Amino acid sequence: MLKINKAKWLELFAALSAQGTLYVPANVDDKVDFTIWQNATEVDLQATQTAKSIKNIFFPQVENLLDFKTDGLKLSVEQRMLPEEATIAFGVRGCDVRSFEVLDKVFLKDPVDTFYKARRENCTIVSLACSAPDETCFCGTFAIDATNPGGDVTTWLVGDELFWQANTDKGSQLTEKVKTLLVEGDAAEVAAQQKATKEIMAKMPLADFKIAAKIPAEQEKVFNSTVWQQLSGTCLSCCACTYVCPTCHCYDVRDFEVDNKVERFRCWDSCMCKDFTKMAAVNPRVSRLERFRQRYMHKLVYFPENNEGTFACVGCGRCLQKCPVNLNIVKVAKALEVAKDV
Amino acid sequence: MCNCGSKDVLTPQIGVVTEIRTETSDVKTFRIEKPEGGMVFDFMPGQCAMLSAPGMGEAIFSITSSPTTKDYMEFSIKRCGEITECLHAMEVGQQIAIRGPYGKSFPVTTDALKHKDLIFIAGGIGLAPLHSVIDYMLAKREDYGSIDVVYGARSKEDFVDYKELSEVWPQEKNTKVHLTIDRAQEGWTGNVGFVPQFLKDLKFTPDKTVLLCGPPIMIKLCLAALIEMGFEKTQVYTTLEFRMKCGVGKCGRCNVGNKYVCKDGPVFRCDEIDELPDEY
Amino acid sequence: MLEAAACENTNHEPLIVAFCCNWCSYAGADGAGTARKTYPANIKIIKVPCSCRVNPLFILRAFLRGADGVILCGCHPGDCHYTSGNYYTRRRMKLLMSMLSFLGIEEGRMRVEWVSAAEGNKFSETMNSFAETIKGLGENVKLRDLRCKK
Amino acid sequence: MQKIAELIKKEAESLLKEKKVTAVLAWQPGEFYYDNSPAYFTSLEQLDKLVYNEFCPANLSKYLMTGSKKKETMAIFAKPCDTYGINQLIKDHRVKRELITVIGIPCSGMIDIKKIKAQGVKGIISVAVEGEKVIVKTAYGEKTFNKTDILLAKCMSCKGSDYMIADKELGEKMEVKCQKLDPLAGVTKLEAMTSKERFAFWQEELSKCIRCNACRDICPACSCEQCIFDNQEAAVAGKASANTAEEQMFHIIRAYHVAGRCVGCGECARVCPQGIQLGLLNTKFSKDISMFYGKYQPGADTDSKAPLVDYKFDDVEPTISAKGGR
Repeated sequence: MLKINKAKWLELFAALSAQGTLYVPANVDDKVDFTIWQNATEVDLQATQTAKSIKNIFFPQVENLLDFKTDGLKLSVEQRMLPEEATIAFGVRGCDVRSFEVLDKVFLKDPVDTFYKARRENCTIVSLACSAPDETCFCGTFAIDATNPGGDVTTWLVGDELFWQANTDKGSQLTEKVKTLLVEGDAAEVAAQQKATKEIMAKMPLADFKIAAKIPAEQEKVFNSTVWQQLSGTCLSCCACTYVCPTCHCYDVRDFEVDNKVERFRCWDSCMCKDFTKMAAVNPRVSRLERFRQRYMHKLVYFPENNEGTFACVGCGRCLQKCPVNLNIVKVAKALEVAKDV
Repeated sequence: MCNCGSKDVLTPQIGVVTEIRTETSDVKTFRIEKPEGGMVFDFMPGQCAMLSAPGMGEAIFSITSSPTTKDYMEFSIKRCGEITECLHAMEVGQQIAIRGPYGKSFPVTTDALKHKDLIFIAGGIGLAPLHSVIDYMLAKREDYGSIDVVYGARSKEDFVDYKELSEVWPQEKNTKVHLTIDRAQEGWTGNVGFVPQFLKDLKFTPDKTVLLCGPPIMIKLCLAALIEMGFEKTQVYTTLEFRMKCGVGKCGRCNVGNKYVCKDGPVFRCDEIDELPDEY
Repeated sequence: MLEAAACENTNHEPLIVAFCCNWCSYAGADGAGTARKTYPANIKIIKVPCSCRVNPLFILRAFLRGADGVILCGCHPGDCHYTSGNYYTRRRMKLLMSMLSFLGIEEGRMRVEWVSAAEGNKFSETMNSFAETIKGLGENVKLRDLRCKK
Repeated sequence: MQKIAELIKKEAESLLKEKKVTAVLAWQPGEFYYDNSPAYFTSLEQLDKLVYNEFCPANLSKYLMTGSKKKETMAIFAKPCDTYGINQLIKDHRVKRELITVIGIPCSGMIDIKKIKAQGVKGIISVAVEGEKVIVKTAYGEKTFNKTDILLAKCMSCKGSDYMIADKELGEKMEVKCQKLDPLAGVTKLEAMTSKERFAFWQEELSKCIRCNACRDICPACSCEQCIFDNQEAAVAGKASANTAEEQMFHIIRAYHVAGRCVGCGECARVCPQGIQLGLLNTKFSKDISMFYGKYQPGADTDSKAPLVDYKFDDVEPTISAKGGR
């Protein structure tokens, strides 16, 4: 197990950013978010997780796909270059590392999305184990070990020492590049921290929160339950929960007309938007209840059915913190569990 | 054409519009070929393709011509919105961006339809997807049993491909065409009335397999009529109309239950549709 | 990055959008024409039934799609063909101009002028002076959709 | 606050039992004492889940719209700052006065959980409020705050404890005890900056926007049936935060649409997931309106004419250089 002292972190970040664009969790106007590292960036490794998820490294909110040029009757299509620049995502927590696997099940399933694939393969993920979980975290529900998050390289922050362990060959290649800065470290300190963190996680309010097996099993009853009326009554149907969620992957493809050419871009979209399923004649999900139900049925029932039981949620708790009226997946799952008609 | 490693799934190819036939006041049929001629891509009957109107966006249309005609593809498009407005403004020789094929086709190669007696029920522009299946079956006529085409439209002028309907298809072996219009019109000797009632008048025996396509309200009423006549839901295939954007089951728009209409449909058997939550 | 783009191409030909109310300013523009009074060609006039038909969204949309200056001309308060149209315009546009300066957009980019049908020369004077101020301010980079006119 | 919660429960029980209203609007508890969510209560057994404590900042007035649309009677427990929103919705014909019963409930200021977390507090297990003391028990130990330093920004510029509309008042009125924050402070600070600094401030502030529409959907003055930003063809329906100019336009137009109707309840700034200081735009408009056209507080009544649908002959001219009208 290698480690590096706090005094040398600046050199480590400089060395890493030489290998590719380095994203670090940094203090950006009283919020912690992933930004590209410059030596003036205030890196913050204490924050339990960032305000917005890190999915926009692989699935950006706006991404130009291709350009159309028309002259007379001729039409030319020019796809944008696939991103080749190497990137390094530093300080990714266990829940966000797992969210990449959920996104892979969507974008890397045949037919493969080449833009996502290019970004995903050019990125080395340096994960950071949790040592101070928050009350809104419930990654345990989805069998995510926050104290050993995986990724290409796993790091643990114990006091002033950052312990470093490469897991994949991509990780060991990166380790080779920064080997000179790393020194041998005692793995026992990491094990001690892991045990302490697990004890704290057991005391969290959501420690024993489980998704009842009957929710995916009895799909018909869950769909027709009267619980949705009570829950979705006060939902604003804004898109805040879907845009901060690391596993939401719906997108819209739109055209933007510039003077002589048309740019086709892809942008995030949300099932909570009123016109998400609007068609010429009818909108199958016109009411707030249907949109609210679709979001949670997709995450708890439909996605697991298509992907061998993997839920489209990683328990990061961002929707618990960001919803304007505090509605979230935990309240939905608990309400469905105790509902009499399910 | 593109200077990148591999083509992304959302990047269209270039096709040329070689012929435009005006079918009715708001339906035109576009013949699209590769710039160097021939079909833009291979497909099976019932599959769809995304046509782009640069600046407006993309929309999915079912391919009207049969895969057996290798040198072109045809689309019958009804003008009913922004993108179809732009497509209708195209001229012959104009290039268009097209990508596909998307969705599952009608099961023409499996014994679900092979050697079976078939009824095609279409309403208005609903003939477009079925047109491809009928032409495919007429090209391989001996693989299939009797074919009855029941086609309803608002008025005589609203029949799509009227020439083929009245002259070509009735001449084929064991093929009958039944046309009906909603309201009586002078100069029209055929049947008058809505399709569901017309079905009952034709007294089809419930041993046939049905392919049904048209506006959602017509599908609902025809299905009820068929069940009254003793048909099982497993004998009726239909297409589900849903908002589709990417065509490859990722963008989440057409997700109903655990199915994606653009990838697992739009062709569904009616009992499969009952398994889905009733959100369509 | 934005500041650099603004000052370096001073020979930039500004695009100005003028919303002219049909009863007074548009007639004023005709009056300027018959009196052989000229005004710069890069002013694009949009005729509107009344100055209060102009929604602030139109003005911001004009800036977004590349206009460098927007001027709204209407009848003198009291002469409005619809009796009270320009009174509402006056309140509406006063707030919009105050908001634009609050957002740090250059003061002179937007202007409101009352031009009656008889004031042909006032119309051309206003347009010439407005074109001058916009030429001085240079290209509108702050309120423009950066994807337009790369 | 606990005393008030009992009064609310009793009142809601009597309202539902006598069938005077079909639904009662109040708050229900969440997982952690501080994440209460607004809820409709339609039956008596749901009422035991009703809660009212120092973490109920949400303005419930906008939910009355669904009731009025379906011609159903509804009761709402409204804090003094929510009553402004109710008046504005009545004036905008979104809520029918005869269909709603407004019950005023006192409020001594709501706590901002973000301010607690900003001081490094994590793993909150329970929160207890005794008078001015707030004891937060966490998995990492205990911390005590006094209430005045962790109040919500909108409570620090509270408009007073009397109700603008109330059929009934529960308990006696309570004052928000803290050093008052002048609501116009942010605006005057910005106005003092140079134009370049202001542009940089807004460009940096608005570039954080992820177009989630939470500010629009919570705002009691934003009550259009079909919002122009939902309209695909309007070409302003930017789902993509394409670049700063588009966000500026979204926020200016939204602030413009509520100018003269924004009651200053501060909900837009509270709910923004990116923490953008949205209230500044609306406060600037209300400051301008009061300066140019006379002091006006939207939501104070339901019959006065809003400033932007009214005029005077001697209104100030938009451009100083132009001659004034008659």
